[in-house]
Amino acid sequence: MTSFVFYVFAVIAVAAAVMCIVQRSPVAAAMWLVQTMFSLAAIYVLLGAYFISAIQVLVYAGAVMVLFLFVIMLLNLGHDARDLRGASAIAAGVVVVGLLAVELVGLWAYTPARIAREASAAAGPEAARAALMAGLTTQQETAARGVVGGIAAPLFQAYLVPFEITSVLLLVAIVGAVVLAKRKV
Amino acid sequence: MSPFDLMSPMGATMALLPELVLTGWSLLVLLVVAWRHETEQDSHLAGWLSFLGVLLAGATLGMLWLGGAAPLGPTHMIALDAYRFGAAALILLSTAATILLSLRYLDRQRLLAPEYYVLILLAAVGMMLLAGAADMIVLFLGLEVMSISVYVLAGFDRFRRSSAEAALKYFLIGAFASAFLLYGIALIFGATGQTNFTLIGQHLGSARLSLMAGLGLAFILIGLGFKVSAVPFHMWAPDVYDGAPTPVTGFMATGVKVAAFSALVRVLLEAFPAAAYLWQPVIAFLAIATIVVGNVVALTQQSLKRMLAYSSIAHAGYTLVAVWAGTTLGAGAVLFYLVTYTVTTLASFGILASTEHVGSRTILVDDLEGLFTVRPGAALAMAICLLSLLGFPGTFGFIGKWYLISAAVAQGQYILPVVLVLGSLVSAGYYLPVIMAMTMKASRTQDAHRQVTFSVAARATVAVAVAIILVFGVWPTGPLAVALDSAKSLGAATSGRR
Amino acid sequence: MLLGPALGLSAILFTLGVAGVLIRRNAIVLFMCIELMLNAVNLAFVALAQVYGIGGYMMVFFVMTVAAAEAAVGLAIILAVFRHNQSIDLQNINLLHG
Amino acid sequence: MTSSMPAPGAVGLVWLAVALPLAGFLINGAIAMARPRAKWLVSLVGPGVLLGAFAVSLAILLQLRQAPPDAPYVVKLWSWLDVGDLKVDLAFQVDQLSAVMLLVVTGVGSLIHVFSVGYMRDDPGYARYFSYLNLFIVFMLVLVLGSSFPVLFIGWEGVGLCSYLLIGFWFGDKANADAGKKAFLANRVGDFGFLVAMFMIWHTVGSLEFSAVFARAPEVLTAGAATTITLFLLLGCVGKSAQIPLYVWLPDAMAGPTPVSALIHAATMVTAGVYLVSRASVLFALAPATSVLTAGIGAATALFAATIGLRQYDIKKVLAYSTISQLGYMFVGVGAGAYTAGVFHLVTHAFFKALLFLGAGSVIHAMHHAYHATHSHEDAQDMRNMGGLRRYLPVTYVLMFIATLAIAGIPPFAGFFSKDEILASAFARGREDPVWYFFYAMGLAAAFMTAFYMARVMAMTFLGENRTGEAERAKLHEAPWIMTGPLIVLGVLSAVGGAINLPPMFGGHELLEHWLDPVLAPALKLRPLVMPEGSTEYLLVGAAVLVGVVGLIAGIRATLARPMVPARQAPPDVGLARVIYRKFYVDEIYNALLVRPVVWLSDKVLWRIVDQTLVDGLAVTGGVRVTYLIGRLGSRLQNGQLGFYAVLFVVGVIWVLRTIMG
Amino acid sequence: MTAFLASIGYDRWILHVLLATPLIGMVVVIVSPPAWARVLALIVALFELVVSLGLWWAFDPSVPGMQFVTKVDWLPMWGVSYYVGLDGLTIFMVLLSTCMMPLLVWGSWHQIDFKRRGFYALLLALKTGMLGVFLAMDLFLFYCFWELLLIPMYFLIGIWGSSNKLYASEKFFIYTFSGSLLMLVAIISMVWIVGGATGTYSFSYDHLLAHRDLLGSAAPWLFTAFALAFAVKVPVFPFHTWLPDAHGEAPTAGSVDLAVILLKMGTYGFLRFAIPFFPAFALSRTVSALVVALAVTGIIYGALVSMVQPDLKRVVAYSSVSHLGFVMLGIWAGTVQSVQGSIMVMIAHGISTGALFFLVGMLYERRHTRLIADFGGLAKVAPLLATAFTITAFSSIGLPGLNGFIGEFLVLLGSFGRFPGATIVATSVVVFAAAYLLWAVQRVFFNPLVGPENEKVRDLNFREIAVIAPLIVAMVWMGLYPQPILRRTEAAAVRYVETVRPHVQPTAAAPVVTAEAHP
Repeated sequence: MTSFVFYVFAVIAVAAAVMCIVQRSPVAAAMWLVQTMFSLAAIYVLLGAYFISAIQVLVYAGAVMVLFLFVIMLLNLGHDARDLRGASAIAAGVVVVGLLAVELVGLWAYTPARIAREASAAAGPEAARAALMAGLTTQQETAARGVVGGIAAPLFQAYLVPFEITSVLLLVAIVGAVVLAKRKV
Repeated sequence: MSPFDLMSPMGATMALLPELVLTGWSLLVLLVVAWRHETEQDSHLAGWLSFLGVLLAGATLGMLWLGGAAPLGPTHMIALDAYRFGAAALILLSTAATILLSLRYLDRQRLLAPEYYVLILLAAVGMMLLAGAADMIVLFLGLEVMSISVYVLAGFDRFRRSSAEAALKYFLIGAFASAFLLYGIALIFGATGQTNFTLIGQHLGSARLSLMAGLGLAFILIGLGFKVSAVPFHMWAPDVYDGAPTPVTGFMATGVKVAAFSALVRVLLEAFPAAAYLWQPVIAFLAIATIVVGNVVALTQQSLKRMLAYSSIAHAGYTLVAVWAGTTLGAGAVLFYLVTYTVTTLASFGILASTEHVGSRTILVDDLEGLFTVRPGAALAMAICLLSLLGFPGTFGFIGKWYLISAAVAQGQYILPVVLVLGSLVSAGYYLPVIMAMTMKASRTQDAHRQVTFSVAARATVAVAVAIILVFGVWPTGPLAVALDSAKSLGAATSGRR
Repeated sequence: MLLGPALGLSAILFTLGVAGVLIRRNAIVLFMCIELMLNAVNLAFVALAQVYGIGGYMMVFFVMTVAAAEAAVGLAIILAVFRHNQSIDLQNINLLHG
Repeated sequence: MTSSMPAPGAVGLVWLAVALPLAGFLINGAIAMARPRAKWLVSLVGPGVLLGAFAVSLAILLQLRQAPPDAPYVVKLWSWLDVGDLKVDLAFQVDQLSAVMLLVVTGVGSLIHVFSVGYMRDDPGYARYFSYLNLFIVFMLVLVLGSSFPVLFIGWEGVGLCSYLLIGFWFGDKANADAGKKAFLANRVGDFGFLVAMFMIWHTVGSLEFSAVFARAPEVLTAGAATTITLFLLLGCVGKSAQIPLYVWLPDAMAGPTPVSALIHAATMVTAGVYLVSRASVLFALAPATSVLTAGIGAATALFAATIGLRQYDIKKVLAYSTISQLGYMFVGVGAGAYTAGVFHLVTHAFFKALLFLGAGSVIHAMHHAYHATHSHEDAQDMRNMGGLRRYLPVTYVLMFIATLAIAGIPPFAGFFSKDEILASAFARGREDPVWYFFYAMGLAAAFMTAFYMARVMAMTFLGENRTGEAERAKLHEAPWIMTGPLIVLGVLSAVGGAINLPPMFGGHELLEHWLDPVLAPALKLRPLVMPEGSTEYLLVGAAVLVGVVGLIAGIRATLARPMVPARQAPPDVGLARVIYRKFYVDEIYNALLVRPVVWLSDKVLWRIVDQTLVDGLAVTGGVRVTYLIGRLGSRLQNGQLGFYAVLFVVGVIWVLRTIMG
Repeated sequence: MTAFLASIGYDRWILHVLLATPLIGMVVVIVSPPAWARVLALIVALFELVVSLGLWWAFDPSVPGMQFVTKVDWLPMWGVSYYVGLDGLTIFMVLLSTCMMPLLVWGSWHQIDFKRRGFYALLLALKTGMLGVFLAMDLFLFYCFWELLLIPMYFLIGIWGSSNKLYASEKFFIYTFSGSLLMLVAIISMVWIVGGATGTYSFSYDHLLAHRDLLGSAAPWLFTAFALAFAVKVPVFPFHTWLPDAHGEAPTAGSVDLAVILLKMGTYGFLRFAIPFFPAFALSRTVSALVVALAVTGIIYGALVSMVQPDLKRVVAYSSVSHLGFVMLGIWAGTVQSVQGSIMVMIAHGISTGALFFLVGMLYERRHTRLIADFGGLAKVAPLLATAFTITAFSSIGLPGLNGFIGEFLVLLGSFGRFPGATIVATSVVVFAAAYLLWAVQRVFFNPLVGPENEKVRDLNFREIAVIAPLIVAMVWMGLYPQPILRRTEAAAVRYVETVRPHVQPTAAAPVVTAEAHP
């Protein structure tokens, strides 16, 4: 059942992504992208990441994409026939992307068992087991402290440094956006 | 200094003191800027204040470095070793020089937005984090902090279309590359369950890499290869370097590269030491392609700035030769070469920045004709810089190249050194015409170069750089020792290899 | 656990993002394709979090932050370019070349 | 073998014979540079040093005569080249042969110096002239005195240098400068042979000192080695002594002042080849094949040059070809192993040819002055402009007549004895190999022609009607005493010079033969001299005299039979006469076959094609250009299109993936 | 004299003084007023000359190895030291260099009329570089000096050269740079290979020479890299095309320095490094054959091409190709005579070609042309100039009694046993050498004096005589009494010969001459 739902959303996500990259109108492309993001949010739920699913909808589909749409509207970008590259460029793009896909296709075959096998082959069974235990621990944590609580604790303890860095990142983004946007030519 | 427990907030704070000081200082500057952002004086105030901040950060860095700061237990998120300090010091040097060189440049180009300096400082924070990252997360975030700042800096010249174009190109392709890097991090995480370099290294062990780990390694190489502008991921570099304001170009060519190379070396040596058999061929080909393309295309450039852009690509190729070695010696060579390269490149971009004036078209090589007669000091300094870039004995650059070649040769590698020197040969073909134009040709117009003026700060910066080039070119013992000691601190992963 | 399919979907979406970057000329749409790639990576992290736990979720957070920051700055840059060019068609943005 | 003790008496002062002319060179050279008009000092120093050297030579000769040494004296000045096992001292070897040469060089040299004082009196380059002449004597003495091949080579090349300078003495005229260069180059071809011979000698014998080489050579040299060495040596001799095929420089060398022609290109330098063969007689004796070739070249040259001499109008050209021809005789002599005969002819030839040249100089001097006085631009050397000069230059006429008789081989004049000895020795070799008879016949034919062309010269110059021109005729007069004096001395020597080696047949004691015996004995031991017996000898003498007399008479009659006109009015020669007049077009052939191809090759092929096109153009500039082209291509790829950059980026991605995963 | 020198500790400081004085002089010249530049340079040059003359006596000819040695750590972590010394191979290069220096300054006195400070400063810097190349016994140091030379020369040609100076200077730089870059890799590789095997990483010459056997299979590659660097500098055909341009366009001082010292660095490199390090490969049959073939080709080719040059300076330049071919031949023949001869050719070529360049420079100052066709008959108006030129030309031709002969004779004599055919071919150049120089002399100084410019040419003045006269004296002295020089170079030559002897391939005896009893 889970996998059936997964595949339904997967197909929607892929189809929406395809539409996004071939749609000539920027607004339509953006809407298709939002569609993909929603599908992904659904898949996150299937994968047990409820909180992530929520912020996917809030931050990505909500905030970020709105910003995109806002800019598209601001620039009054219409339906432009030239938005896609020429046929040869598209062909080249498809070819290289095809080759890229060929390299990546092997990822489909991954199962937790295979990961466990490879990990123990590389780092020895002890280390592998320790690494794989982490997933279980997280589930227990989540069960014990709630969806947000399971994430919050590590965020302010083990991941404190990156978390602080994100603040700097946002500061940079603010300053940068302001600097770029506030000036008139 | 007792070791820091990086897991504790206190320890992490101490370990990140330079970055924190710089961040805090940038907030302070931002505050000042909020009130004072109109005149040249305001701009200068922000600049000097930022310079002070860099000095402060440098002081704390020195404190950590000289105090022998070391982590208690395994590293966590941020490295605490001499290699990080060395790279950070170099980044601060580059930052300080960029600030000094920008002071008058911004006036001349009427870019009176003091936020410039805030962005410079924040970019430096990002660079330092990137260079010092011991964890993929910090690596990625540091890279983004740096990149986003630099995107903005590249587009900072609002009067020029080319500046905006440079920013757009840099941003789009940079984000594109970041996605690859991120995907690589994801796959490595998938293969090991870790993001810490050392732990990744331990988990990967010395077995053959699994599919996922291999893909991860490849994508990480690509992501970092983009940042060091290795061919074929370099295409953005000439355009962006060309379009960005000249001091920013200097900053990009030095600070960004220092950070990216340090990160690359650290990732390869700490996370993938046993996979050298996989990444060495890639690095080797990247090095060859970078050296060849950088040099050969530089040969045909008319614009001085663009020529220097290609030349900086070529230098990335040289540096990759030592990265290839994957040894302590190689790491030391990378760091050392980055020092020589940074000093020289900053000085040359500084001189270039001083020869530009508002509204002028791109500076062509021919525009320097007769510079020696009018501004002998500038011409001489430029000539020395170019010779150092060429790797001429008696200059810092020569010692650096010597070190690079040694690192490769020590591993029994001869092809890369040969490509390196052949690349240097080609580079003579574009460095020399500049020297020739400055010293051997007569200026075309009576009052050529009269507008070329150097602020005291720029003059001092260039003079110091040239002095470093010459003094360390003859007596490099100090920096050599520092570079080698720093490389040794890269640690356990490199054991067993000279 | 839906590990393989999720990773596969992630790969497909990533590849589609790359394809979008290669075939589009509009800077904003191109940027959206990059966002798609980041989403694909997020999916991979979430999928892997099933095995490795919290680390994957953490990465997703940070990636989202980065994406937001990039969006802010990126769109500002696009605006700046638009002001100069009255267009964000990348084919017209080639002042710098050679 | 080498007496390393300090040489006694006059021999020990042999360096003085060299040093005096050297001092003269330096003084005259300094004067030439600083005060070219100070002629009196030059006139004093120039001939003075020569006379001093002559005195030293005479003293040495007397000392050797009084106390003949059993080994040559070697006077070491200093160590020149001492490298590894190569040891060459700058040393002079004094023995009977070098003593003779010393005397000839300084003696004839002195006379010519004295003559020059008069001849060159009005020349602006007077001091320069004497400095060159002194320098020549220095090198000539080094040549004859050198105790080893390299030292001899110093002189050998040095005389070539002086010859170059003196031929081109009036360098303002391109022809003169050309002639000097040509002489030097032709000599250099010979020097190449000399050098290679030296290398071979050193690598086979292990020394370059004469005494050591000649002592060891018979033991260590195979016939093949000796032949090769001597062939290369012979090349050197052929160059210096103007034999076929390298003779072409000598006629042109007449561009120099006439006393120079007398000294360098008749009496001394050109005989160096003969001297060298005699000096290296041991080596040549070891290589009979080379000896035959030597004689063959000599005979051919003698005949060939004499033929050309028949139809020349320039008085000096005739004498030049005559010199070549006479040198050919000497080669026949030394080739036949009759080294004494060769040296004998060398000496007598020095007397009579110097006399002929100086006499010609006297004639030219007179002609030149005559034309100069009337501002006429006629050729003062063309015999067609002369005629009947015996009335105006009686002394010269008489003396030149003696010389003509000497060169024509009329007894009892000097040339008769020496030439006869050479021909006899060649004839006698006929018993070993019939080819020698052929050489003899060529020699005899050449002797006839010699008599003929000399008679022609005398007839055209001194006999018949004068063709100089009305106005000029009045200005013709005999040379001053300073010029005629040396002529008289040489006349006497030409007349009685044969006495120094008068054969027993004529009641003599073969003085020279005995004198040179210590030097030549080793060679003669290896290859004994063959001489014809009594009756044959008389026959040969008879034939030689007959040929000479007939030739003289025929020459005079044939010349005077036809009316002659001055050169300006003379019709050009036609047919064979023209071919001979143009010297069988040898110069033109050399030019077309050797000189032009080499210059063409150097210019068009080596420089333009190899250097500029292939190396510099294709390899160097081409490499640079290709690099630039690649660069331009790369620059073209950098087209500013972000989409394209992304494509390349992804291509790179795939490439990295393939490298790592593949 | 020796005692006096010992009493002042001459052998301890002389080399450092020689190296440092020009550098100090350079700084002084730069900071002084332009008008003083030439005087200061002359003072420095004369000081250098006087000081260096002591070497003549202080040098001990019986010692085959290095003298005046100093070794101080420079970059100890890399095994680099300041290691200088002098032996028979180099003493005359050093003396030649110091002796030439005052003449260069003196000869440029009026010729250089702008940017004087720069000119003399570079000239002095060049001097340090040249001396350093010959004195350095540490390969790192050697390489530094080797490359450093390029810069002053590059500027000398590029700033003070004649019409086509830019092309010539860049060509010079890139050409020679290309050769030496591979040597850089080779040097580093050698140190690492030897270091890896012995545990001692050192750039010292002795260390590397002592362990040359460890280089093993890398030797061919390393040799090739070294050889390329040196071959370009020599220059060996076909790497010579930079030379005519550089010589032709350089100012007189530059041409002279090029001829006197720079070209010798290449042959010196072969003698000191390329062959002693890799004797087995360098002297193998194939390599010998190739080098000798190139050397002989160069000898003949240089002479022939020289003959048809329209530009007087290029005539001399190509003649250098020819002369240096002799040096190569002699070095490869590896006999005492040939090696001594090579050294002699190096010295003699320096003096006579240097003098020729001076003279051509003087002609150029008078007529502002170097095209032979523009001259003619100058001997009439400038007899001293003509005489000096002729003497020098004959020295260059190799007239016995002048210096050119000694070297060529010894080289050919020594090489004949090893390469008879090649030697004979090389000997034939005596004809062509005479041809190109005499032809040039004739067209410049002889022939009719035409053209008002030529008639107005003045003769040498006192300054010019002072420049040329010492050189002519040296030519005669070396030609007649070379023994003092030969004696001082002998020990080093013998050492070289002994170093390479085990590797000399036995060759067939001369095809026609068989040596039976060689004493």
